[in-house]
Amino acid sequence: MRTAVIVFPASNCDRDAQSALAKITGRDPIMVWHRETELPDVDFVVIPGGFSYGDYLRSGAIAARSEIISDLKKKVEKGLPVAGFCNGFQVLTEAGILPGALMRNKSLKYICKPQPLTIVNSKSRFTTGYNGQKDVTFPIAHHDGNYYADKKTIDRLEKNGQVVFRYNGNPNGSINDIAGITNEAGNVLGMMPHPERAVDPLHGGTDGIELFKSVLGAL
Amino acid sequence: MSKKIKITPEVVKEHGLSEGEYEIILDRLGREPNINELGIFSVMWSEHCSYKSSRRHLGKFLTTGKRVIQGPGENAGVIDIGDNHAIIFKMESHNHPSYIEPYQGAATGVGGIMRDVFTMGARPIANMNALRFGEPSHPKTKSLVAGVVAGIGGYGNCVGVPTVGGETNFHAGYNGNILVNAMCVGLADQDKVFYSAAKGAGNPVFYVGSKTGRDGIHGATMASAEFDDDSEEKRPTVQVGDPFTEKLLIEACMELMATDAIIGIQDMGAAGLTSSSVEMADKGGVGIEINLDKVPQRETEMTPYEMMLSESQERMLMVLKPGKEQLAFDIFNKWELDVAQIGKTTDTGRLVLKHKRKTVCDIPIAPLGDDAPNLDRPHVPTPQRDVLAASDARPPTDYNDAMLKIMSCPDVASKRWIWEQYDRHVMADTMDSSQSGGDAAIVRVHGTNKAVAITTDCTPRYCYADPVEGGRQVVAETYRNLCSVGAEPIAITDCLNFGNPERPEIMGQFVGCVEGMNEACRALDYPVVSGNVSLYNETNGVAIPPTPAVGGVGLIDDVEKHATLAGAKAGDTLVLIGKTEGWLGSSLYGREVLGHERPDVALFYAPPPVDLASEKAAGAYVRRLIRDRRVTAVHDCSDGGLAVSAAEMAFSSGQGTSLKGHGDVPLHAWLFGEDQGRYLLAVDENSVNPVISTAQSKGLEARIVGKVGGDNVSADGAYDLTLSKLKDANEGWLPGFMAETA
Amino acid sequence: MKAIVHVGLKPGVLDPQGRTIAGSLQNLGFDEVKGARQGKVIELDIKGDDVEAAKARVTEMCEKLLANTVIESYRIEIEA
Amino acid sequence: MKAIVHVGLKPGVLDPQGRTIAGSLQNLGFDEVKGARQGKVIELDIKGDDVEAAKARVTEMCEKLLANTVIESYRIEIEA
Ligand SMILES: Nc1ncnc2c1ncn2[C@@H]1O[C@H](COP(=O)(O)OP(=O)(O)O)[C@@H](O)[C@H]1O
Ligand SMILES: [Mg+2]
Repeated sequence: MRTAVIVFPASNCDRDAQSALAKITGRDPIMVWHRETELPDVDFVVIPGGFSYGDYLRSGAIAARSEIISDLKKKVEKGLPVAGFCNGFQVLTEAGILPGALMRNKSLKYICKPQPLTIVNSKSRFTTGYNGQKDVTFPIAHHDGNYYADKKTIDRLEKNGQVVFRYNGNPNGSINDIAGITNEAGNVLGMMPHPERAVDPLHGGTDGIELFKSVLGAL
Repeated sequence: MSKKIKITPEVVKEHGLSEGEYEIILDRLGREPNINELGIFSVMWSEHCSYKSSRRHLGKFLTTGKRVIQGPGENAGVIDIGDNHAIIFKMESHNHPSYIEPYQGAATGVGGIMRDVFTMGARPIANMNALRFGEPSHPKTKSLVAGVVAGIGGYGNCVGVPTVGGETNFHAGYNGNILVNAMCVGLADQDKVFYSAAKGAGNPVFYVGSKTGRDGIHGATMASAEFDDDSEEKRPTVQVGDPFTEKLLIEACMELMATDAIIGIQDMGAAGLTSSSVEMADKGGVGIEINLDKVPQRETEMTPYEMMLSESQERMLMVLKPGKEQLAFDIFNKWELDVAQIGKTTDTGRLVLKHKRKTVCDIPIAPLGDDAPNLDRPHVPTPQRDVLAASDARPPTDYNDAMLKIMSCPDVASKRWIWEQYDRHVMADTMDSSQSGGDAAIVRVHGTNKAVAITTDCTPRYCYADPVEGGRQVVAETYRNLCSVGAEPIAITDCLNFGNPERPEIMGQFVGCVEGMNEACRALDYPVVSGNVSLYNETNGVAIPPTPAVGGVGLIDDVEKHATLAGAKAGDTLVLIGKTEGWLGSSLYGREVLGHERPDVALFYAPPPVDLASEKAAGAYVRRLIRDRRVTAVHDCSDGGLAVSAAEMAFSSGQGTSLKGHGDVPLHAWLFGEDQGRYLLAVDENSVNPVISTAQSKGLEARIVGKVGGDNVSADGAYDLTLSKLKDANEGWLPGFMAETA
Repeated sequence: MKAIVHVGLKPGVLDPQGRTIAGSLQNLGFDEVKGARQGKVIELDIKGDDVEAAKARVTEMCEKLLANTVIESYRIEIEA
Repeated sequence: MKAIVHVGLKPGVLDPQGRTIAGSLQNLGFDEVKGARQGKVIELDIKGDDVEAAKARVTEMCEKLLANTVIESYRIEIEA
């Protein structure tokens, strides 16, 4: 099982993603620097959290315009599974790979805490491993996690089962408590919570393990 | 600017130099200095850079030990944690800038301390912050809290280093002068530790990071001069932090450090290019020549004076091995950072600056350090306070009210509102942080089974009442907090915040605290490896309470074997290690319930004494119990005594606690007394007897003081409150305060 | 040349910053404040002196990077 | 009435956002960009119609909340 993590300047959860993938696949992921023009041939790509380009201008905006993302777009169309956590989700929306936008938290404050979530769609390729389990807790740690999309988009996401995770107790003002969504084809997941920080009982719990097993196992 | 300014007595005075100091400059130069040279002497001899009031006292500290690789004198202290790993750490203040501009002041404080750590080759793995604000009712307090916390989070979160713990106090003594002390802990390989000495002549001097602007010129002298109400009006340019550049700087430096290109490296902190170049040359025993035209500049028309004194952030100076220039250019260009070769080391022992083809400074380097003033300021000890007998302190009229009051008073109230704004988990190794309310944060050494424990502590009200005893207590409390999680305490860093040292009573506080701290360090074999002094923390002649904040670092060999407060299980027995006499002098109970510190009452009693020998024995025993898995939870007894400790254990574990068995000690003094050297343990029923008997065999007092379980937090004959009600009071205060409208 | 780009949230998009600003102003006693919106301004220094050409290029910059057209609209001013 | 408050960093104050935006535009091929600065605009809806009075009040709002005058300067426009 080969995986990769795309690293932008100040993508600082790259190590979190690297540790999680190494732990679950038994093999270090390939760390891909944003200046590369082509992704290596892998089975799964993670866009990590962090503050790419300092979150300057808008979170994820500058990273989304990098060349590696152009290549990612092409491979996404061909069905490559991709997940963006936190800043990775912001990058995916800014790149237009996922709909909507992530705005400043309603409280205007950065928030870091364990966040209870509900798995809304247990059939997505990122959640099958949960076997119908509905409640999980993942850490959240973000300033701009307030999910917004226009009504038409939201209706479409809901109807298609693209809303995969909802907050149980909305921490940031997201519409419909949306915490994570997939694209229409279902091969791209974006979510603000950090499942990669929930793969170690001594760190953030173990609720995230099944997410990785689901997407990797389905391959 | 350089030639035209005449050096009049006024100009000398404006630079904070005394007549005597100026005489020395004239003598060492054999001529009048020009303005650049005067500026350089002025910042190098400022309190901030020269430690002129404190140096002779700091020299007494225990600074060596079997695990010390580098003590004070470098950018940060270095300790050996085995397996070729080194932990590098330091704490520093950013008090004055944070009062003027809380967000940027705090942010740049975090940035600065991280640079001190990664400049030595360590990747920062954890940040801590020790904060002191004015009383909540002061009109500035709320916005200062909001700004400082946002600034610390804004910087640390963006750089991607977890902020894992800290402490926060509120007291009228900080109304006009808050304290923002930041600590950073980094991890390096022992054979890849970098120092600042610029050894050898003819080596290239490199400047990397951000461009130089006119930021914070005179910042170093500002940090060394007392505030008056005008300072807010003068509004010195505060620096803006750029955490994104800092992150790139860390990565780029790490990449260069992996090669063998670097001879010496130093961040540009206070007094920027001046102190970094002078210190590097001085330590290396060389001279240095800089062409200022090569310095990357953000502004046009910058003068040599401005460039040398600028405190623009996110900049480093390094001396490389000849032939490694291109390698450095390539790495820093890759990270899109400014990089320039600005000069070279020389064998002249002089600092020579060129600007537009002219020599604008040519001075010997040695006097900048050797002749820096080293004052023996007069100091008088703080008068002894009376001891308050437990029987002379009245019990509360209503125990439930007293307990609620203490648990929700600003110093004890939960700081969740603060630490939820900090990313505590990034980097995948935070094993315990503020989140559990624990005594020390625990951060794993990446890829291993080892961990470091980190804590910061200070009890300013003890230090105010008795600086020597307070100094002992500060060090002992960090020691205890490390032992509480199962870590072997190794070494400390400190940040000594005091008022104006020119006043003998303030200097007396300083000298007293240092003496007490040093005594504790020696008794506990717990050396000081780095630190920082911040003086002149006063406004309009009112000094802050003496606040020698201490950051302690310890080692956990096997991270599976650590303790937190959260592990307590229903049915566990509560065992108290250490002797309880019911010491209420300088206690929170005295302040919050009896109103001792109210201006109209103003009663100050002797703080609890610390018995350093039993401190050491108790710590060793608790560590052993944790290692042998004899205890399910541990918490030390500090502010608010046993009652607060048991309540906090209840909050963290979600289990009620009930206390019982005060014996001969008056009930209120047993509950709220702040006798030192004590640990509250939750022990499985089957282990109670051995835990107690072994303690006794070691000469330690150990008693059963209650039980874990149920929905209430209670003490027999005193208070009985539901866990949820008490927790609401504890959790509610800070968010309520921050939400109140002005 | 200078190009000034004003970027604001589209009508209908909730503006948490603006709302908080209005609330804080009201709390400070500025009761006349009925609402607030926050936007940003990006000022660009640009080589050349062809205003029309610059406008076209800056429009491209907005579409490509400076504005997120899912939630934001923009307006460009060129100062020759 | 509408008050438009422009808040920008004072000259000489480091603008990391502006610098990063400029760099990113250059990387995207907009070589004509020499520099960028980022500021913000706060648009206020205000009761009343006395322009002078409003100006005075909005100045007070800027000093008290909207601008951080240690590092930022502001400019007010009132649209009646
Ligand atoms: N400014 C802060 N930043 C992060 N954590 C904090 C801060 N202030 C308090 N805390 C956390 O709150 C908890 C309680 O703090 P404190 O009462 O000072 O602990 P102790 O007395 O055991 O050292 C600790 O876990 C501490 O790390
Ligand atoms: Mg403690």
